[in-house]
Amino acid sequence: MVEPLSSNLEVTIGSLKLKNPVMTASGTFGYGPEYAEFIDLNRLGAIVVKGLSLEPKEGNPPPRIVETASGMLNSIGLQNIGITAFIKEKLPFLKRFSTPVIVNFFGDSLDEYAEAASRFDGVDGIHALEMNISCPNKQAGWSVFGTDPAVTCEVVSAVRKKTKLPLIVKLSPNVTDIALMARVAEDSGADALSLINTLTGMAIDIRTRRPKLANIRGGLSGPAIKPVAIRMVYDVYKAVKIPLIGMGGIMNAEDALEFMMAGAAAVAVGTANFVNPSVTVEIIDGMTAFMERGKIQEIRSLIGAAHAG
Amino acid sequence: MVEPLSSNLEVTIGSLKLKNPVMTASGTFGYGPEYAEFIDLNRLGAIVVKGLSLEPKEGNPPPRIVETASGMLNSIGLQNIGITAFIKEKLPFLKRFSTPVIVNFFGDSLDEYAEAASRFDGVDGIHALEMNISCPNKQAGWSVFGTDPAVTCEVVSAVRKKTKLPLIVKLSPNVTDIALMARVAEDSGADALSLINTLTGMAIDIRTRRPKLANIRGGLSGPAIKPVAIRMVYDVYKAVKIPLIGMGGIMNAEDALEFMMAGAAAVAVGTANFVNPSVTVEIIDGMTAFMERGKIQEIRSLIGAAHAG
Amino acid sequence: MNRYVTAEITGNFSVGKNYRLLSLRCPDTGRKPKAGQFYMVQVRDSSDPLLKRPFSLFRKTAEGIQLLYRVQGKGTTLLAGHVAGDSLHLLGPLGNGYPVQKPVAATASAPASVTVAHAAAPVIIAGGIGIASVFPLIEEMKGKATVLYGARTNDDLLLLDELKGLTDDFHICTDDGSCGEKGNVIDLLQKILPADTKNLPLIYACGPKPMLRAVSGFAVSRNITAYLSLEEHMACGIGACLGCVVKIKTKEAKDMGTEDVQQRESSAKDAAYQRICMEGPVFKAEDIVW
Amino acid sequence: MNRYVTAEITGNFSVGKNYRLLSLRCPDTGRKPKAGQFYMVQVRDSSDPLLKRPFSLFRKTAEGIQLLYRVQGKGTTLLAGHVAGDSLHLLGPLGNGYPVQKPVAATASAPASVTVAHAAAPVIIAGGIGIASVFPLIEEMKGKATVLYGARTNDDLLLLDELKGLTDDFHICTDDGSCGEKGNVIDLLQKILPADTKNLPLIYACGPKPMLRAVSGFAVSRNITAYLSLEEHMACGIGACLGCVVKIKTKEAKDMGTEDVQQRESSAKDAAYQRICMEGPVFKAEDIVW
Ligand SMILES: Cc1cc2nc3c(=O)[nH]c(=O)nc-3n(C[C@H](O)[C@H](O)[C@H](O)COP(=O)(O)OP(=O)(O)OC[C@H]3O[C@@H](n4cnc5c(N)ncnc54)[C@H](O)[C@@H]3O)c2cc1C
Ligand SMILES: Cc1cc2nc3c(=O)[nH]c(=O)nc-3n(C[C@H](O)[C@H](O)[C@H](O)COP(=O)(O)OP(=O)(O)OC[C@H]3O[C@@H](n4cnc5c(N)ncnc54)[C@H](O)[C@@H]3O)c2cc1C
Ligand SMILES: Cc1cc2nc3c(=O)[nH]c(=O)nc-3n(C[C@H](O)[C@H](O)[C@H](O)COP(=O)(O)O)c2cc1C
Ligand SMILES: Cc1cc2nc3c(=O)[nH]c(=O)nc-3n(C[C@H](O)[C@H](O)[C@H](O)COP(=O)(O)O)c2cc1C
Ligand code: FES
Ligand code: FES
Repeated sequence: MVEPLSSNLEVTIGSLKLKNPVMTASGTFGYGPEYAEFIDLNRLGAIVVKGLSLEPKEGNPPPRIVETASGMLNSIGLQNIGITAFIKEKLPFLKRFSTPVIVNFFGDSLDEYAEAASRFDGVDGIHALEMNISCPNKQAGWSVFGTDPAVTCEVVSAVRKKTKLPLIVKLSPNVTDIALMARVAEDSGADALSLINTLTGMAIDIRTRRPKLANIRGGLSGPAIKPVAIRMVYDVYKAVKIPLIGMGGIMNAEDALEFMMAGAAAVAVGTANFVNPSVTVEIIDGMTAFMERGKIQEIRSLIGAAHAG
Repeated sequence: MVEPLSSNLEVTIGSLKLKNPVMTASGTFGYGPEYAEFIDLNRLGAIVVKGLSLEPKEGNPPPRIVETASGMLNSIGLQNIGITAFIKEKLPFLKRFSTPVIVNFFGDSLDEYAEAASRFDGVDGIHALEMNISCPNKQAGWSVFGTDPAVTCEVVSAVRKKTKLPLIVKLSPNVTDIALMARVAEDSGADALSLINTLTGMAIDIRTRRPKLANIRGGLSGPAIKPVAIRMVYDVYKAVKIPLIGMGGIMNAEDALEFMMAGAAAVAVGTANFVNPSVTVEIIDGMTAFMERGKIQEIRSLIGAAHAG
Repeated sequence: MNRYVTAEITGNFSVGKNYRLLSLRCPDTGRKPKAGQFYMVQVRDSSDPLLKRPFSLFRKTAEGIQLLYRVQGKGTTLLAGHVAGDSLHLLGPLGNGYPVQKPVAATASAPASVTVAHAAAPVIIAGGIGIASVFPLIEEMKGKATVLYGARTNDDLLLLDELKGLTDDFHICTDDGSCGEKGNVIDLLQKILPADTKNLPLIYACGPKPMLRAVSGFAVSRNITAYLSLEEHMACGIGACLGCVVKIKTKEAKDMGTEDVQQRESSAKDAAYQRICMEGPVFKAEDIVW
Repeated sequence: MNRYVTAEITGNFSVGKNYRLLSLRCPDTGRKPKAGQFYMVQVRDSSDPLLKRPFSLFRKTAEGIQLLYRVQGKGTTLLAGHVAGDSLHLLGPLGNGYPVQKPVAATASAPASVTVAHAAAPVIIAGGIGIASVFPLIEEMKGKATVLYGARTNDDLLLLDELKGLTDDFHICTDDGSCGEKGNVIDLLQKILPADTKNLPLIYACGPKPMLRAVSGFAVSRNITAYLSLEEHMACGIGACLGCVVKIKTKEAKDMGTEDVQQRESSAKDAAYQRICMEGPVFKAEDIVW
């Protein structure tokens, strides 16, 4: 009798090997230590940290959070401690773990993007970059990086020149044609794509008649947006050859597997961390259980499975 | 002492006077009779019927419905009995009520749109047209009517020439810049705008590894999409002068009022009818109660209230 | 009074490993529910789950109705958590029930030699939780029906004692042979209605789609009228959303005869979508396009 | 053991028109909750409502904790529906409690002529449901505190008998005068701490924002150290989402003194957002930028 092979959860994102497909979504996992009490960070496929910029950003005034039906709006406004402080104060902690660290970053201009990207190259303990071109929280003129194909091409190409690290481009879902934006990012040098970032939304308090968020609009995340995210991953999988990291409303292993079947090589868990701080490892365990029940040996075999037939 | 004025729920959509702002959303209220058992149709602000085309359409194969977190996906595929049958078989019933009837329609081509629009002019009992340029359910090439500004301009202009009825253009939310699409529709002759139609979404059954809808993608509706809808109404209110009909996830009077404060002159209730067949009148009653509590005399005064200050 | 009511739960008991019987006290809407009709049940007052769940009338009681359900997914799991005293929104009865022809005793036209006990008595077939739908029909037949009841395993056969009391001609099968015959209801059907049966019965069936399809194949090939209760995902239950359709042959297509239809390209004229919640849930087997 | 646990409800009783006391049996996480800390409570195992709700530690019990809450919106209404035996997910204790300085008797530096009963005893101020947060602090002070408790109406004043037993110096006011003085806690504060008070107490306060702001104004103008417990919408409760911020003066700004800061344009360096769930919820009044 042959020993049953244990289920293999390994996946690759370009040159990056992950022990399992479960990553954290930028902005929902702090810089890592916040969750160390609740899970063994070594178990994660990768840790993606809060979006960083050249200089620290103070972010938007509160209220920054509004709950909506099966979702939440946030307008954090990209508050972060800046790249220098991150490397000095936060990275040493993360280096203690075997889990790859992916740095999410953004800029206010083309130059800032390029400059920010160049800061990570050669820094020990940083395994890949995730470039956020899609944050809907910044004021006018900003979100154009992720919604105008020409600008996306320009900024991704500029960043590509500045880094040898695997470059993941995180797409905005607030576009007419996500497949087009994906192709543009691929052609401009992206090694992988993350999708989706939050949908732009808003809520009004009918008693005060004012927007509930101080910043008026915010980004919608959570289970509410999962159907949109699944559709986009499915459409983009058909359109590009590079691997996809799927996210948007993942709450459990079933949701994560749905993203993989839609075409994601890995997944990121965001809002769910707020609901259950140990959800990431529960998802990994749930994936293993699913594979054992279904006698699936390689989780890789599920990537894009919904496209077959 | 002055008699307290009773609260006035009247609103106008162009030349159309409505006794209250609560309409039904196309495709969620059948052709009207389906709900006559549950509510007094005379109480509605307007009835918007299921989308009609020149010829009857058989629609998509089942499954056509999937529930999602606080929402649902549908891929009905615009099944309808056709304009001729509607006028002959369904309109006589609707004419018995004092409630204005708004006909939602669509075409597969520019000519079909124009031809369809011309069929309603002069038909007694039809008070306005709602032109659906946004249905995401049809296969390739179709949704371009609602997502490409140039095509939108062309098709709305063509329809405008063919009808003297108030023309409401129903926008697709699956676009990068909803304010731009709204301005295009306004400039092309729309008297009012409806927003939003469903967000394109998808769900996969992880056991069968197949999309849950036979048609793969479907339209997401229900409370899940409300934040996106509110944001779009808010943005479009700033961009155009014509009145807006707001919809997307309205479940109760509070939701309806939120849309009005965002900028909607009237609202349409869709998916909620499935959950509670008498929800429309409950919303109207809830609005009255809100006005009485807040001593608001004219509901009109709330339109766009969230933009003040 | 309209059919959208608030009902009070008077019982919600386990009747098997994953099955429960929900008893509801309902206000009188002036409608008598019929076997084969169904209700849309709001499992929780929340936007998640959003939609009501459809369940067949299992039994009409003095105070209201009973529903028999399988705990399967999100909604039914929540439903299982309700206790007596809780209330829920209920829409129904909906759809058309089974068209009932009272069974007649064997007449001259049915020779005494036929092998089936009640020659012209209808055959009622239940697959799994389909028993919920046909149960009131079995009751109505007052013993004058042949009942075939198939399920995956012994654990999925419900209310056997009660059913045995309702009909003399009761046949059971399970996929794994853990109770009754090992096999499916089609095997049973073939056994009780051998090819030379003269006095053919009506068939009523409710169960999973593959079973219904097989029953349909059997009935059509033997020229037996079979009424099948179908399922599809539903949003409204009242004909408004067009979500719950099944393709049904049009009158014209039916008039043409099967062979003519098969010879030419199928066109929209041959069949059209009908709503399971309005025109169904019970359809004639020969009309269904699978 | 980490602070994310499943707790069993052992009681969930009404303690006023819209107020309830929730008793929870919690597994021991090895942490002793302190007055001013809080918990994130999952009100329902569902995606709607999605987020946990923050509630202050009201009381540490032998088996776990008690939370005192106001039924206000969707989440608290659902919470009110839970019964003993139900379980829920709980994250906590979170945040930093009130920094406690044990009250000392009046010393030489505080002349005997001061008008307040316990000169250096802290003043603890609760506005409305803010009582939940300061209650364990009042208990801790073992009678050595002046307690001011203001609310909208009589109906919003909770647990008065118990409170009276916990402190000798207890002052009540309501907006409508339906109980205690008519007015707000600032009026009370001014009364018990007239301008010539020498031995100034510490102030601890929890309540609605306008009240805290007024307390802050009072404290800063009088050079009194006040610890205020703030609220903001929270998603995570553990410092990860950056949702729950308040602007706090930076160390540099504080070193500069108030006047210097006011003279120049405020810059990012003068103040920075801090997380109420991590750096708070209790902040020094003088540090808060309103
Ligand atoms: C006319 C009719 C009568 C029915 N009668 C009974 C009955 O008497 N007893 C019983 O146990 N079941 C019956 N069903 C099936 C029952 O509706 C489903 O088992 C139930 O909806 C599952 O809900 P869930 O939330 O537990 O499952 P989930 O899988 O979580 O449900 C997700 C969605 O799919 C829908 N769905 C899932 N399975 C079905 C199904 N088989 N048919 C239709 N929609 C489905 C749900 O309504 C929901 O919208 C009937 C279905 C129909 C259409
Ligand atoms: C540190 C802290 C301690 C608290 N302690 C208590 C307490 O001991 N007793 C008590 O009754 N209340 C307390 N509150 C307030 C309590 O969290 C809210 O009343 C509660 O979240 C309302 O939830 P809801 O679903 O009923 O209201 P909804 O208005 O339906 O809630 C919608 C959303 O807004 C959030 N929200 C609403 N009001 C508040 C608020 N005042 N503060 C923060 N978030 C809010 C909810 O958490 C939810 O995410 C505390 C708040 C904080 C931040
Ligand atoms: C509070 C919050 C902060 C976020 N911050 C960032 C960010 O800094 N950079 C980024 O690329 N995405 C950010 N996101 C988006 C998430 O990474 C993720 O794309 C999105 O939330 C969808 O996933 P979810 O539904 O699982 O949360 C943030 C999301 C939330 C909820
Ligand atoms: C089952 C279903 C069918 C629909 N059919 C149409 C249609 O024929 N024409 C149209 O313009 N919109 C159609 N819609 C979109 C709705 O009118 C509405 O814009 C959308 O559902 C958002 O509102 P809601 O969240 O309240 O449902 C349909 C929606 C649903 C759920
Ligand atoms: S469920 Fe809506 S038409 Fe049948
Ligand atoms: S609630 Fe998330 S940082 Fe405070």
